[in-house]
Amino acid sequence: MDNLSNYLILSAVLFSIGTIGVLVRRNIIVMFMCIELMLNAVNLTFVALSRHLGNLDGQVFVFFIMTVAAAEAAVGLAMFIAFFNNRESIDADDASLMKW
Amino acid sequence: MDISTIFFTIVSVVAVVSALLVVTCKNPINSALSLILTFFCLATFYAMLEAPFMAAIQVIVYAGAIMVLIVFTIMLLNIRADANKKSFHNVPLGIVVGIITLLTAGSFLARGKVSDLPGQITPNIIHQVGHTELIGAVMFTEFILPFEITSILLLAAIVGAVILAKRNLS
Amino acid sequence: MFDNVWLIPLFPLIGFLINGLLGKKIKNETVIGGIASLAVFGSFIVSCKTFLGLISLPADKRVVDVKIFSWITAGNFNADIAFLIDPLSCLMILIVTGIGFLIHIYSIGYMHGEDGFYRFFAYLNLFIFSMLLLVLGNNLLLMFVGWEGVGLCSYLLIGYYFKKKSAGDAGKKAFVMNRVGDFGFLLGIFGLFWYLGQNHNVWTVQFTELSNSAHLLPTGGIVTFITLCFFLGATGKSAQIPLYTWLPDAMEGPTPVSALIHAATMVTAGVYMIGRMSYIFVRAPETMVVVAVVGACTALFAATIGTAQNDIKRVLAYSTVSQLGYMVLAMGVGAFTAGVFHLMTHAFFKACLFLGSGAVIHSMHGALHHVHSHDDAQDMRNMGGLKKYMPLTFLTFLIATIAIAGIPGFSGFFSKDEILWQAFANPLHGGLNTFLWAMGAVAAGLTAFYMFRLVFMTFFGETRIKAGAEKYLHESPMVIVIPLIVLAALSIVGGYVGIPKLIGDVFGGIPNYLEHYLHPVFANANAYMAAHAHTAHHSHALEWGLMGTSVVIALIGISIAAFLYLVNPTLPAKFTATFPGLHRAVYNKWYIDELYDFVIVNPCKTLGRFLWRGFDVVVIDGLVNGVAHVVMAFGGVVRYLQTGQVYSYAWTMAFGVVVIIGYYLFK
Amino acid sequence: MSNILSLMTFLPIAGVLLLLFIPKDSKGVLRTVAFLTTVATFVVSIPVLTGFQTIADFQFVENVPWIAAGPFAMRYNIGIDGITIWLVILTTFIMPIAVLSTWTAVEDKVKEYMICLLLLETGMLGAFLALDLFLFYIFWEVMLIPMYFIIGIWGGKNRVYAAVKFFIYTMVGSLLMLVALIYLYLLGTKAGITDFSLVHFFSLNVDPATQTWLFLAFALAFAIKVPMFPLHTWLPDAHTEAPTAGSVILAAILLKMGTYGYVRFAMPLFPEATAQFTPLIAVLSVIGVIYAAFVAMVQEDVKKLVAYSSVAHLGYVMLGLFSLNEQGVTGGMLQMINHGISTGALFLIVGFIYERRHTRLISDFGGLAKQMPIFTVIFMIVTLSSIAVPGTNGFVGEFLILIGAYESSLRWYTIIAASGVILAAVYMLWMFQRVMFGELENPKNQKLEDLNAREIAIMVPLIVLIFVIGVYPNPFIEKMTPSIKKVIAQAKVQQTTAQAVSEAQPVAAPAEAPQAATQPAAH
Amino acid sequence: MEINVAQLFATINVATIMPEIILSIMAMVLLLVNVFVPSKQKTYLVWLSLLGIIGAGFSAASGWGQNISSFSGSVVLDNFAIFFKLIFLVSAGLAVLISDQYMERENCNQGELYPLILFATTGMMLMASGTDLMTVFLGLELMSISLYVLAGFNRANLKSNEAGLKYFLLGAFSTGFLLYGMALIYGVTGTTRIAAIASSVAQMNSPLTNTMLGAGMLLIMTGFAFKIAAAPFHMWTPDVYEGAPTPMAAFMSAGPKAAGFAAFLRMFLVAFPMLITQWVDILWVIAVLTMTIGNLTALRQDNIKRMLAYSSIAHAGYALVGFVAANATGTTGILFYMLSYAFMNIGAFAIIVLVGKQGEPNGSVQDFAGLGTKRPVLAAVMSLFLFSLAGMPPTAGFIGKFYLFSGALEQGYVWLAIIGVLNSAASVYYYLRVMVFMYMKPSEEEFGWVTIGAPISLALVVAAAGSLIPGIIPSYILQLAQQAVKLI
Repeated sequence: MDNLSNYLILSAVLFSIGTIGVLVRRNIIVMFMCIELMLNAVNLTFVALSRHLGNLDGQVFVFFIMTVAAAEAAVGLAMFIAFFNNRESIDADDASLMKW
Repeated sequence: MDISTIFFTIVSVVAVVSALLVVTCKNPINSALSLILTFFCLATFYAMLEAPFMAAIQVIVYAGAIMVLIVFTIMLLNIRADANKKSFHNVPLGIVVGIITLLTAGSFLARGKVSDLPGQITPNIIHQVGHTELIGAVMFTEFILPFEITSILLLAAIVGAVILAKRNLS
Repeated sequence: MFDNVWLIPLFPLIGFLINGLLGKKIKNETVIGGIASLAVFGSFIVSCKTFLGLISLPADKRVVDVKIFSWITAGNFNADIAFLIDPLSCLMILIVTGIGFLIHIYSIGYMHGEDGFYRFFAYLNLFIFSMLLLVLGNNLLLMFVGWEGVGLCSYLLIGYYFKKKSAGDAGKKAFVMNRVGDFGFLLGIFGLFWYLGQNHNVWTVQFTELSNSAHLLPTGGIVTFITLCFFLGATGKSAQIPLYTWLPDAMEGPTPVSALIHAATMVTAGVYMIGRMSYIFVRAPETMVVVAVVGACTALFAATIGTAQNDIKRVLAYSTVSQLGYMVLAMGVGAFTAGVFHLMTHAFFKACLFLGSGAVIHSMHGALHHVHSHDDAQDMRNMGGLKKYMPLTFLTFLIATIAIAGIPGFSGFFSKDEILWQAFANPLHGGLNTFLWAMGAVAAGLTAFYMFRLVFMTFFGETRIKAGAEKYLHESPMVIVIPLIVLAALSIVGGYVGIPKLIGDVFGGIPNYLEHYLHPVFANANAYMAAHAHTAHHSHALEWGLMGTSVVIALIGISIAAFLYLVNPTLPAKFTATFPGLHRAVYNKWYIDELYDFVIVNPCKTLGRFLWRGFDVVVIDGLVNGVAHVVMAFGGVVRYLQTGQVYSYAWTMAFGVVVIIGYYLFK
Repeated sequence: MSNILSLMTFLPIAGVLLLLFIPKDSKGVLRTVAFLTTVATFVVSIPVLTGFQTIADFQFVENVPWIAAGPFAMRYNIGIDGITIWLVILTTFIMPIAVLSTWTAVEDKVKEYMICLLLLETGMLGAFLALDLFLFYIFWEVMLIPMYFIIGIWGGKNRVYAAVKFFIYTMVGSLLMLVALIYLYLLGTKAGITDFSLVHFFSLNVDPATQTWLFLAFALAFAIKVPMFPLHTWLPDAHTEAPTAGSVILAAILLKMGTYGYVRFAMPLFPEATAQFTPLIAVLSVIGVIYAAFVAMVQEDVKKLVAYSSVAHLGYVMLGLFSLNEQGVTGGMLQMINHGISTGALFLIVGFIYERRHTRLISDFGGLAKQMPIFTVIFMIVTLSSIAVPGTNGFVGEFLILIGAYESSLRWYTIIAASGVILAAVYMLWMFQRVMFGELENPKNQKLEDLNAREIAIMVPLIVLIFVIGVYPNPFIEKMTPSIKKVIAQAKVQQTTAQAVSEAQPVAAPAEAPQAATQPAAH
Repeated sequence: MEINVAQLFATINVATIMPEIILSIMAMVLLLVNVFVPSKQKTYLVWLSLLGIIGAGFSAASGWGQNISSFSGSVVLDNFAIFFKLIFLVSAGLAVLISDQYMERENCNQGELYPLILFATTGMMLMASGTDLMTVFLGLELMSISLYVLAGFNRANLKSNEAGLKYFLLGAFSTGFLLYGMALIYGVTGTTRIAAIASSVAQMNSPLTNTMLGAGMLLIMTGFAFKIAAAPFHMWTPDVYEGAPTPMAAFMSAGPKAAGFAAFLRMFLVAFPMLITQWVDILWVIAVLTMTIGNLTALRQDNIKRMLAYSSIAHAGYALVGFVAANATGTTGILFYMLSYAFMNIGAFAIIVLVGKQGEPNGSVQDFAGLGTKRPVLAAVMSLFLFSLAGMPPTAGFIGKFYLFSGALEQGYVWLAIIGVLNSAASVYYYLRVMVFMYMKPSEEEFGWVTIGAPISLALVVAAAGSLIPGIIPSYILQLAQQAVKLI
């Protein structure tokens, strides 16, 4: 049980770090990496819980999350490239054409 | 304090530090490399949690595929840390929010209670049958539909990536 | 017997419709005037027939209701179009249609060639119609219809020369002041209807029923309130203080209108109304005091103003106000018969005076017009010595003047003296009586003074008209003169129907016909007064003495006028030079109009402007639009939260999550 | 002809469909079709009037299921009774006049204009006829849309502001009413009510505290529409900007929706709240009467003046309705009709001179009487009707209102309100004088033409009605009486029990008894 | 470990996911067809997709009245899912119909658009019928990823690209929270099946004090709140709608919002009804915030797409009012409202598509000036949509709002209903503003460039009918919606 708590706390820490990253970074790619970090934190939670609960549903979920992460990465990076092509920048703050 | 706890502690520290590095490194490449390190740490945890298959695909998919893609993109775009440009927003407030998030998470984790219904998949069974096989059995029976959905999802992602990234026809 | 009573108002209505709708097409003045006069004459004939019918009935049966149709019915409120035939209304319709007819005839001559000739006669007919409704209506509401109807006609006729701003103003003023009175009248109706209905379950506005239930009313209290409301109505219509100022202005209308409406008939409606409801008024002693005091004050006050006016019609107008004051005074002292008597005689001589002045003005106007002078044809300072140019007019005018001055033998003497005596001897007001009598007597003196001043300035002395114009002065045509003669004759003989008992006894017991005739109408009120007031007994000597005093006072007034304006015409100017302030104040009618402007009219306009610009637009609309603006401004602020920066969006989301979870955890 | 009410209500829609197929350039045809449609609607409404029985029940009822889902059941339930009969007739009567009134003034987008007018007619008729609360609400809101366009597209300089203000102001009120409506229904479902039919709700016992809130919501919506002080500011704007037909309809019919709402819904549904709020409503009505009169007095724009006079008139109507006795309510109902006729006519008159001179400032006129004699006569008559001179319709209504209110507990308010008759004379006659009398100084006014045949034809029916109602109002009153009695009974029944201790005795007892005595006299 | 194939197939009932299958197959066919038919004209793809959508629609509708769980409880075929599927198909169909003309004009008419729309629709349908956290999550991601691409579809256009980017980053960010919530729920209940979660929660001793359960639930709520654009997770909406190709903005405003509600409703009303005290007051606040912020901000918008974006936020708020009520009436209202919203909002966007020029330089409200004169029919139809959005009777928007607010009142949320209607009244202003410009402002514009192709005119007719007819005779649809919500 202690073990589980450790994992949960650890993943919470990682999730928080990921969140901070998304909030404070300006580089889109780094922001995306931080999101990946958040997802990984969730994955860790899932696996730890799955281990604790003694069923594999959580791990299957992690599998799907990874797939989704991959798909997101593909789409996301394509979009970053398009953005860079358009603006010669990868700074999220430059994406402010539309506001108010 | 047994060996696994010590090991867990060490890996945890590495994971957290490398995660922090992801956030703090000005150079995206460094961030990416730190992230890879974090992923490896997580793979280690998965192995410790008796989920070797997860550890494997963590390395293959995340550290291998996704991070390669990211690093590749960074290289492709030839992004360097620009000293003149701010690369951070309000860091102190970010830290505050992060800490609050953490505290909140800690709070609900501490006061919460996970299910303790004993599941069928004990470490024994994993050792007997094999983790990959077990996962496969679940995935292709109970979770066949989500699995199929991922195929469409990936197809959609591929089409989308192509659409977004391909050179203009004109 | 009275089945055809409805014809009385119908004829003028038809006349109005014909002239009003088709008059413009007819064009021929004789036809138009003929139709209008004929309509009134028809009414007069039917009125005579009705009168004869009525006096053929036994005295206690002389109250007849003739219902035409049911007008308004709502719940327990019911008002019919129905006519009340009783001695009072009969007398009134005779006066209205009789004098009305004469004035119609006169107008054919007087209005000759005026723009909108047909319009004038249509209005006149409409007026006669309304006045007949007023006097014939068997319930308060129908009376009110006539009441407002005559006000409306008065408005229309005063504003007849609508191109003149002053005419329009005067018409509006008349209507609005009358409306103030109407407001009181309405409240009176409401109060009476409600009180009797609520407390005694008598839901009615009908006169006969009211009369029958009058005993249910208490003395004073609510009745005082109700009667004061009604009296407010009367002050408006009968031009009493404080609502008299419209009447002098009303002289902007054509002169026949002044004669008919603003002297003979309409303005007496207030008196008529008090008479009609005498049985209610007597039950409110406080109101009676107010009525008497207001009447006496008006009589005196208006007379003072009359002494300094130079416009011939204005003098007559103030004289009218003053005489109306007498009538109201009569009502206030419970001398209802005397009031009605004076109403009648006043109708004769004042109509005669107005028509005579009209003839003078007409002649002056023509003469001045010939010499292209813009001198005022109504200003007495431009007249003088007219008697040799217009002898008949002068004669009739003089007779009427003598009548109004209260010289014995003429009609005015009988009625006025009766009022003064009653003011002195009535059982209602105790110590106040002397004052009432004194004011009346002084007013009588002033009346004699200013009326003869008028006569002297107009007809005597040297001709002051612009040189060369005098040869165009001429006697008026017969259509104008004949009514004058008839009215002058009535001014003499009209008084003999109501010879006071005192004098009658001297001449072998000639009865007071009028008092007998009107007795059923005022029986209710008189019975109440007899029962509730202590009648003091006065000696005949005293009565003779007072009568003599008033005659003497009148003679003094005439003498002063003669002295100042015949013997020593330069004296008045010296007098005004000596007391410029007094003269100015009197000449400017004691600045009452200005006072009203200052106290009521201007504050109202200012208030209106403030309420509009200040309150409606700024506060209310400002509030409404303010809410909208605040919402919009808020929208303007909120939209800037949407910075367009991804990180700020992420921040918001993170905050949202933290707050939600935090609230959940720590609530 | 059991569907005659539906036929009447939706006939204008048929006209709209017809208009859609007419090319937009053939303006004459468009106008004629629209006019004929409104006339046809009027013709259809005549059998309703003649077949109307003088009883309190709803007649010509059509009642079919419409929506049923969840806890709600709405029915297409329409019918007519004494309260609505004259309002409906007034609507069908005014509409042809309205169409005629802007025959030449509207040259732009004639097709859309006519469509809006016809849609508006359907909305108004539906709102008057609906006996289902939900259906009423639908029509109530539907009316807004065409009116919004009429003001906004064909209006004056400041039309957009006025149109939007009109729309949103009304909308705020009616949406709150919607909440109350739903709440009421949900209360009803607990008491076994199964659909929105109005009659069910009359017997519903709502506890007084709830009544207070529900009444406030209803009253707010209606008060905005009436409009009552201090919610009236949209009206002058809307009136000033709207084209003539818009103003006419707005004044003649739309404002009546508010007062009608009180009689039909707010008062009978919430008798105790009505009793509770009567003083407030009376105060506001009286303030409205006096206040609007003062403001009207200093207006520079004729139309605005007339608009404020509307506020004053409707203050009287409200006072009459809340006196809750037969005279008062009858007067209020009659005055609704009267105001429709007289103020409608006033707006038409303003429209006539505006069409000629394109200004409405009083100072631009003066002396028109010389130039336009027929116009003068008509204007005069309508003015007199507006200031309630006896013999015209306005007098009958105002008198009944005041006497009714005086009899009720609103005595002191009545006395103040009655002084409004003075002020009305002041502002109307002053305006009349400044516009019509005096010298014809402005050279532009010297070429004015008198009314043409079309304009006279528009005015004559109104003038006739002014006198008919003024001289012989009883036929109008009689048709309403049974329904008015019923409304009073509904709106008062609990009130008397609530206050039985103190006041009920003298008020209630004589109210019934003498009716038998006076009733036969009416026939 | 042996896998018993027979047993496996016994749990599978393909009929339950037939519409999804049809759509995805059609999407793949379109991908291939697009490659092999070398036509610059893509209209045929429109009709083909429409064919697929209609086929899927029939397939979905034919299952009405059943309640079949399949794939070991991963999905369910019930009326609720079917109703929502029809909403998605309506939005997809309308979006497809209005896309061709727009894409042609904007020079980005690539055939992949249609498969992506179909994929997104498939994802939504899975969200609606998914009864497993994984199915829901994957459906959501399938939808989202397709939408990211669709938002940034016109990649050469800076705004479109930026829209895609923002949507992507924030969407992924919110996914993190959603997943964390799901993980917590998994931890507390030991399962990912919604039904099992429900029974597990029901069996718990003290579900109300288990903070992990509550936090997980609320994190899931934030994830869905992002998808339905509820405050404070709405920030992406205006930027994305403004930047995305107009037909896609239309699609996003209708379909995914409904899909978010579908999953949200099923999750919370099936799995967490016990915890209603914990989520309802938060949802109350969110509903009020969403309505108010959406409406207030929309008041000050000139860009019409942006304005409609804010309005769509407000509409999510109205729908949340029904959610807060959480009773049959309120949820019926949500279903009905989402359907009518699809019609009216896509209809309004269709008009924007028509009126716009290339690159949309005339995207502001002011540029609609004179439309009422020059293009009366278009303006009239636009007015209909706007009135419906404003909730004026007799349009579908009114009936929808009526049920939503009724639901709240039925549950005693009087203030919520009052705030709702006041918001509704405020919203009237900005809808009217468009009409003010269309009808009441003069303009020199002749709108000569406005050509109405066959697909878009079909879309307009359908949208107009869908906005008006349910407003006049709503019974049938309401009853269907009612049957649909009975099962959750």
